Amino acid sequence: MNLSLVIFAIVFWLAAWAFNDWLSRKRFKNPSAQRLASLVVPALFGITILVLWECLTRGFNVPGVLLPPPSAIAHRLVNSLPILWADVQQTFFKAVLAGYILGCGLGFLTAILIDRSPFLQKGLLPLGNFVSALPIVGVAPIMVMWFGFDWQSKAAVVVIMTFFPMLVNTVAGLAASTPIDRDLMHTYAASWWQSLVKMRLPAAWPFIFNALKINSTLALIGAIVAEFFGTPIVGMGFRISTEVGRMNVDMVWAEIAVAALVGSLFYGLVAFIERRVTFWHPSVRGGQT
Amino acid sequence: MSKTNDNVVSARDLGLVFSTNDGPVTALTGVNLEVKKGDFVSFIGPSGCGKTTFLRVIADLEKPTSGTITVNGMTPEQARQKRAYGYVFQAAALYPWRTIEKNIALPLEIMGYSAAEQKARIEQTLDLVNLAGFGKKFPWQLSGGMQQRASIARALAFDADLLLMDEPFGALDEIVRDHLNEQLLQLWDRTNKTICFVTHSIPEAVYLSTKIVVMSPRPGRVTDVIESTLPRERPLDIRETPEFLAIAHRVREGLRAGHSYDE
Amino acid sequence: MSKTNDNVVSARDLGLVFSTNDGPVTALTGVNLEVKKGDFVSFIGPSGCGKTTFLRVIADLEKPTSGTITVNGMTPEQARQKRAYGYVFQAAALYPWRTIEKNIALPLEIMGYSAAEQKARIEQTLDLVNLAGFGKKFPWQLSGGMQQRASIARALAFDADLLLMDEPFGALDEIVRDHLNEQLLQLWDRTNKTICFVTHSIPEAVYLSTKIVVMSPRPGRVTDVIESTLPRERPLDIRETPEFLAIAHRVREGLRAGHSYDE
Amino acid sequence: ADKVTLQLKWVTQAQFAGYYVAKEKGYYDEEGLDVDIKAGGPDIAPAQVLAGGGADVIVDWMPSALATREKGLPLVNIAQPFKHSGLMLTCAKDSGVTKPEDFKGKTLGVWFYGNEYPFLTWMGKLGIKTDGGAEGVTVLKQGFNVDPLLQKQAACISTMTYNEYHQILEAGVKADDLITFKYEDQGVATLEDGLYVLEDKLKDDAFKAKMVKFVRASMKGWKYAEANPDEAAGIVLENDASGAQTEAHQKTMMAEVAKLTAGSNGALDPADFERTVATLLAGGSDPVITKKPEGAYTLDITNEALK
Amino acid sequence: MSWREKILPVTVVVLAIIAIWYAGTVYLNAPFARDMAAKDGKELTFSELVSVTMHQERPVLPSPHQVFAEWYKTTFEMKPTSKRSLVYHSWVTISATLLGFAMGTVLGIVLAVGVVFNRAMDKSLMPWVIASQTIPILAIAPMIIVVLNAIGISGLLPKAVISTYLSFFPVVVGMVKGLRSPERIQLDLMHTYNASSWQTLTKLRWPASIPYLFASLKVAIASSLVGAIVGELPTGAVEGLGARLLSGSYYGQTAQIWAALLMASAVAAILVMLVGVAEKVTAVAMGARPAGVRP
Ligand SMILES: Nc1ncnc2c1ncn2[C@@H]1O[C@H](COP(=O)(O)OP(=O)(O)OP(=O)(O)O)[C@@H](O)[C@H]1O
Ligand SMILES: Nc1ncnc2c1ncn2[C@@H]1O[C@H](COP(=O)(O)OP(=O)(O)OP(=O)(O)O)[C@@H](O)[C@H]1O
Ligand SMILES: Cc1ncc(C[n+]2csc(CCO)c2C)c(N)n1
Ligand SMILES: [Mg+2]
Ligand SMILES: [Mg+2]
Repeated sequence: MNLSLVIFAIVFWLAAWAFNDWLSRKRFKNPSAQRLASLVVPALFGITILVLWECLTRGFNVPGVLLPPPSAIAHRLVNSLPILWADVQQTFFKAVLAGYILGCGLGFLTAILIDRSPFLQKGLLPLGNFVSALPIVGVAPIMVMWFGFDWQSKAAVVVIMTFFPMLVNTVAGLAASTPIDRDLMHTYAASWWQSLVKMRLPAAWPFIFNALKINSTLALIGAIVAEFFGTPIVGMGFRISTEVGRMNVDMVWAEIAVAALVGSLFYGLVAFIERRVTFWHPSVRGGQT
Repeated sequence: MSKTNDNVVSARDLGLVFSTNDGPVTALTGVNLEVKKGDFVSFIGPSGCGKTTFLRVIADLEKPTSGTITVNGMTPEQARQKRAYGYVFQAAALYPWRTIEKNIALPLEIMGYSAAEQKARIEQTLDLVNLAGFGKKFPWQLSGGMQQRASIARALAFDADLLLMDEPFGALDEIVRDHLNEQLLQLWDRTNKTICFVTHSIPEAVYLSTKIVVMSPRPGRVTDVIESTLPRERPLDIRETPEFLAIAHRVREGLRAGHSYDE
Repeated sequence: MSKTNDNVVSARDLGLVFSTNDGPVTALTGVNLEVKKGDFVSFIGPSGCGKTTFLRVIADLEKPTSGTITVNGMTPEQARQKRAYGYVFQAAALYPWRTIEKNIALPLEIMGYSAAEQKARIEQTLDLVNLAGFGKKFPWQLSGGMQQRASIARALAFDADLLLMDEPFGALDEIVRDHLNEQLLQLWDRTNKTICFVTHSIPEAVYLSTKIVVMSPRPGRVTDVIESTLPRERPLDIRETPEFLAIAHRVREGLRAGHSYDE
Repeated sequence: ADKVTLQLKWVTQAQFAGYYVAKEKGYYDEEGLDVDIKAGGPDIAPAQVLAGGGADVIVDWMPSALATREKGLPLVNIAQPFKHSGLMLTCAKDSGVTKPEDFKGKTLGVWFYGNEYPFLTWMGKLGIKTDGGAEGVTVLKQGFNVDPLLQKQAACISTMTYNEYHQILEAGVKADDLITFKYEDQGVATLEDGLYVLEDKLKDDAFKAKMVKFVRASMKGWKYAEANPDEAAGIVLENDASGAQTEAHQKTMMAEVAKLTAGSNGALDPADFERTVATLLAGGSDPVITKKPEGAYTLDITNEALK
Repeated sequence: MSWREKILPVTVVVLAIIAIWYAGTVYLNAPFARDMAAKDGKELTFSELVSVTMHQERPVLPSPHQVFAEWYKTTFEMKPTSKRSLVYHSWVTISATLLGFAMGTVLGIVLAVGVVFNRAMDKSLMPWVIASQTIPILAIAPMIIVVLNAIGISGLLPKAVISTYLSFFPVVVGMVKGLRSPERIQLDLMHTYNASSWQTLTKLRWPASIPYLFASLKVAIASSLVGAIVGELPTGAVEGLGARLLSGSYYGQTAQIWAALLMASAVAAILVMLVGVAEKVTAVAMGARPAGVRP
C-alpha cells in the first residue's frame, strides 16, 4: 500500500470540493465568465473522480483485473480507436437508433391509440403493463432466435425496453392539459385530432421528453446487454463480455467510457431538443426565482 | 311567449347541482330565461351566484341536473358542434406554447380559415383590443389586462352569432373599458350578434344591455329580469340620463337584495 | 423630503427593462416615489403600464435594471427576508392540491404559527371575505370571485405591516366590493398598515387612498401623484361629496392623458 | 471447521458433480472443511471473483487461466480432475461441412468469455481467418443454447460432449444428421475444468494444508460420482436452486462427464500441461499467450493429497 | 364498473393476442417441422403441420397452451416453497425488486431534490448520473457483486443494488422536471413568504411534482424488476425468475422460459397497477377533479 498516494487523493478531493462549492455559489458579472464557471464545475468534479480513482487503485494496489487505473484505460482507449469505432457503429448507429426510434414511436402510437378508443384504453392499457418488464435476459435469446444474430435482434430488444416508458409517460402527458385548456377546445367543437395536435400534445411534451431521455440511456444499456446473448463478433456488448472473460479489464472500461460518452451525447441531444420544444414550460422558462 | 325559433337561448326550470367531497352544491335552481336573437343580455349578481355556471351550461361545458335548455332551438351539444358561439372565459386561458398571434389563430385554424384570412383577422382583432405590436409575444410576457384582451380578441376573431363573455373587461381600466364597450356595441349593432355578458359593473350592464338578468346566490337563481328601455343607439353620455340612472338603481337594488349581509 | 426611516417604500429613478425573444420591453422608467408609513397608496393606470411590475419590484420578485429602491430602509431582498409584506397577486394563485382552508394556512405554516392560532385566523379571515363554509372546498370548486377572495384572506391571515394588493377586488361585484373596501379601510385604520393597492376603479382609488399614483404606459412611468385631501374617516357616502368628485376628475384626466387613443 | 469457498465456472450441473457429491457425502466434513460452492453463470468470471477475494479456489479452463495469468493475475493450477476435453464443434450435415477444410465461408458459433481460445488456436492451425473476411469463417458469439444450429443460423456450433450435443438430440435432430469435430481428435485439445488458486496464497502453509484436504475430498467425490453416475446426478439436482434441470439430462451429462474425468486422480499430468501450452502458443495471428508460462501449476497439493 | 365496461375489452384484446400467437406458432415453427418431415421423406399436410407445430420439443415459439400448461403446473401444482415452483422463484425476484425499488425511489428523489436546489449538484452531478446510466449493467454487475462480496454483503442486497441502479434514473429525470414544474406565480408566492428551500420543497415543489412522480414510479418499478432479474445472473443465477430464464435457455426448455416470461410480465403488470392505484388514491386526496367525460 502506498500511503502518500492515498493521502494525496483525499487532500485533492477536499480541495476540489471546496473550490467547486465556492465556484457554483459565486455569481459572475461577466456572462462568459459565468458560462466558463458552469463548465468548470462538472469538469472538476469529473477530474476529481479520476484522480481519486487513479490514486486509490495505485495506492491500495488493486489488481488490474478488478479495477484498472484510469491511465491504463486511457492508454488502452487511444490504442483501440478503430475497434471501438466499429463497435459504436454496430451497436449505436444500427441497433440503438433503430430500436429507439421504433420503440419510442410504437409506445407513442399505442398511447395515442389507447387515448383514441375507450375500448382499447380498457383493453390494451392493462396489457401494456405486461410489456413493462419483459426481462431482457429472457427476451434477448428469443429475439436472437427470431431476428438473427445481427443488430436487428438487438434493435428488437431495444424496442421492447423503450416501449413502456414511452407508453406510460405519453399517457400521463395526454392527461396533463388543464380543464380550462380542454374547455376551450370543447367550445370550438374541435375534433379529437385537432385537440390532440393543438392542445394535448403540446401539454404532453414535457412528459414525452422525460421518456425520450430515460429511453436514450435505456436503449444503449439494452442493446449492449442484448449482445451478451449472441452477436456477430463486433459491438460494444460483445467487446465488453468477451474482454471480461479474457481479463482485459482495461479494454472493458475503455468500452464503458465510450458507451458513457456516446450515451451522454445522445442524452444531451435529446435534452437540447427538449429545451427547444418545451421552451414555454416553467421548468425550462425558469420558474425559479 | 315568442316563437321558439326566435329564441337563441331558452332555459326552463334549469337546475344544476355539483356533487363535491363535502356534499352537494346547488349552483343553479329554477332558472327560466329566454334570450332572443339580437339580444344583449347582461348577467349580474354576487360572486358565486352561478353566472359562470349558467354560461357554461349554454356552452355545453356543464350538464344541467334538472330542467331543459335549448340553444338555437337545439341541445347545447348540437349548438356547440355547429360552432354557434364564441366564449370568453373568466380567466384568459391562453396556451403558453403559442404566441398571442397564434393563440388568436387557434380557433381560425380549427375552423379551417385560409392563411390569408387568418392573418387579416388576427391583425384586425389585435387592433380592436389595442394590442397591435404584441402579436409575437408569449402570454407570460403580457400584463394581466393584456392577456384578458388577447382572449377577447381570440373569441372575436371568428364569426359566431352568439357571444358568451364572462367578465371580459374585469381587469381593464375605465378608459380601455369604455373604449371596448363602444367597440362591442358597434360590433353587436353591425353584425346583429346575440351576446350574453357577465359583469360586475352596474353602469356597464346598463349601458350595454337590452336585458339585464340579476341573479342571487345560495342557491343560484334569477331574481330579476330587466328589459332595458334605452335606445339601441347609445353614446357614452347616455350614462348621465335619468332613464339610465333609474335602471341602474333597479339593478343595484336587486343586487343588494341578493346579498346575505346588509350594510 | 421626509426622513428616510419614515419611508416604507422609496424609489429613485427606477427603471426595469425585460429582454424578450423579440427585443427589450421597457416596463418602468424614471419612477420616483415615496410611500410613508401608514400611507394607503393606489396605483392606477392603463393596462400594461407597469403597475404589477412596480409592485413586484417592491416585493423583490423582479430586479430593477436601473435606479434604486428601498423598502423599510432596506433593500427589497432584506425586507422580504424580514417578511415585511403580504402580497395579493392579480391572479388568485391558490395551490390546487390544498383546500381553501389549507391555502390560507400556508403562510401561517411557513411562518410557524401554532395550530390553534392557525385555526382561529383561518376562521376569522374566511369570515372577513365572506367565505365561511367554503373552507373545505378545493379551489376549482369555487367561482372566480370566491377564489380571489380566498387569496385576499390568505394575505390578510398573517400580520404584515405592508400590504401589496394587485387588483384584489377586480372580480367582485359592487356590493361585495364596497363591503371589502370598508373592511380594508377599517383594518388599515386599526393596524396602521401601509398599503399599496392596484385598481382600475377610479372611485375605489379615491375612496381608499391617501395618495393616488397615476401611471402611463410605453414606457411605464408615473405621470401624476395625487395627495388625497379627504379625511381619514370615510363613510361610504363620502363618494358623493364635491371634494371626492374633484379628485376623481383629476385622476380620470390623468388616466385619459396616458392613453394612446383619444375618444 | 475451515471455510473454503469454491467458485464454479458455470451453473449447477453434473459438470461439477464431484464437488457436490463430496459435500453431500460428507467428504469435506471428514476433512474438517466447511465448503461453500458458489454456482457460476454466463456473467461470472471466476478469476475476477478470486481476485476480489470472493473465493479461495475456482474451477476454470486452462487456456483462460493461462491468459489471465499473463494479464497479471497469477493463477496456479493445483489439481486437474478433468483428464479429457469435452469440447467439440457440431455441424449440421446438410450445411455441407464434412471436414475442417469445409469451414471456409461458413458461419460458426463459438463461445467467448475466455472459452474461445481453443477455437482460435484450432483455426490458426488450420490457417483459417476468423476476422470475418471472405476467405475465412464468419464467427458468431454463440449464446447459451443450441438454437443457432436448429434455426440454421450457423453451420456449426460449439458443444460439450456432455451437454449441448445432447440438447440437439433432445430437440429431435438425429445423430445421423450431425457431424462432430472433437478438439481432442483435431489435436488441439486443451485442459478443461481444473482447480486454480492465487499464487500468493500458496506461500501460506495453512492455506496449502487446507487445499490439500480440499483436493483430496473433492477427488473422492469425483471418483464416487464416476462410479455412481445416477446417484451423483440426483445429488446435483438437489443442489440446483433454480429447479430447472431435468433428471434425464443430468443423468446423461453425468455419464458423459465420467468419461472425461476417468483417468485422472486429480494430479495434473505435466505432459498434458505442455501439450496445452504448445497448442495455445501455436494459435495463429492472435495467440492466446505469448510466452511459455512459468509456475502456472504446482504438484505439491496433489502430491500431498494423494499420499 | 360493469362487466361490459371492464372485462369485455380486456377479454377481447387477450383473445386477439392469443389468436395472433397461435398463428405465429404455426408460422415460426413450420420450417423446422417441414425439415424434420423432409428428412423422413414425408410431406406434411396443413392440418398435420398445425398439430406438429403445436407440440414441438424445442419450438421457436411455443404455443399458448404449452406455455400456459407449464405455467400452471409450476405455479399451482408445486408447493410454493419448492425449488420447482414459479411462485417461489417469483418471490425471490419480487423481494429484490421491492427492496431495489424502495432504495431507487429514495435515491432518485434525493438526487432530484439536490439537483433542483443546489446549483453545484445540478452542474456537477447530473452529467455523471446520466453517464452512469450508459454503463451497461451486466458489465459492471459482476464487479459490483465482487466488491460487495468482498465487504461481506451477499444475498438479497447485491441484487437490490442492481435494481436500484436501474430504477433511480427514471425517478431522477421525472422528479427534476416535476420539482421544476410549479408556475412562476406559485413560486413567487413562496418567495414573498421568504419560505425556506425546504418549505418550498415540501409545500410546493413536491405536491406539484406528483403527476411526474407517478409516471416515473411506474417506469421505475418495471425497471427494478428487470434489474432484479438481470442481477440474478452475476449472483450465480441460482434462484429467481432470472435463473429460470437462464437455465431454461441454457437447457433448451422453451416452455419454461416462456412461463417465466409470462410470470415476470404478470408480476410487472401487477406492480405497475399497484402504483396506479396509489396514484388514484393520492390524486383524490389532493383534490383532483374527477376525470371529465370529455377528452
Ligand atoms: N366544479 C365545481 N364543483 C363544485 N362546485 C362548483 C363548481 N363550480 C362552481 N361551483 C360552485 O357553484 C357556485 C356558482 O359558481 P359560479 O362559478 O357559477 O359563480 P359566479 O356567479 O360565476 O361567481 P363569480 O362572479 O365569483 O365568478 C359557487 O358556489 C361555486 O362554489
Ligand atoms: N415577464 C415579462 N417578460 C416580458 N415582458 C413583460 C413581462 N412581464 C411584464 N411585461 C411587460 O411589461 C409591461 C408592464 O406589465 P405589467 O404587468 O406591469 O402591467 P400592469 O400595469 O400590471 O397591467 P395590467 O393592468 O394589465 O395588469 C407590459 O408591457 C408587459 O408586456
Ligand atoms: C457466455 C457463455 N460462455 C460460455 C458458455 C458455455 N460454456 C461455458 S463453460 C462451459 C462448459 C460447461 O458447460 C460451457 C458450455 C456459454 N454458453 N455462454
Ligand atoms: Mg364566474
Ligand atoms: Mg397587472
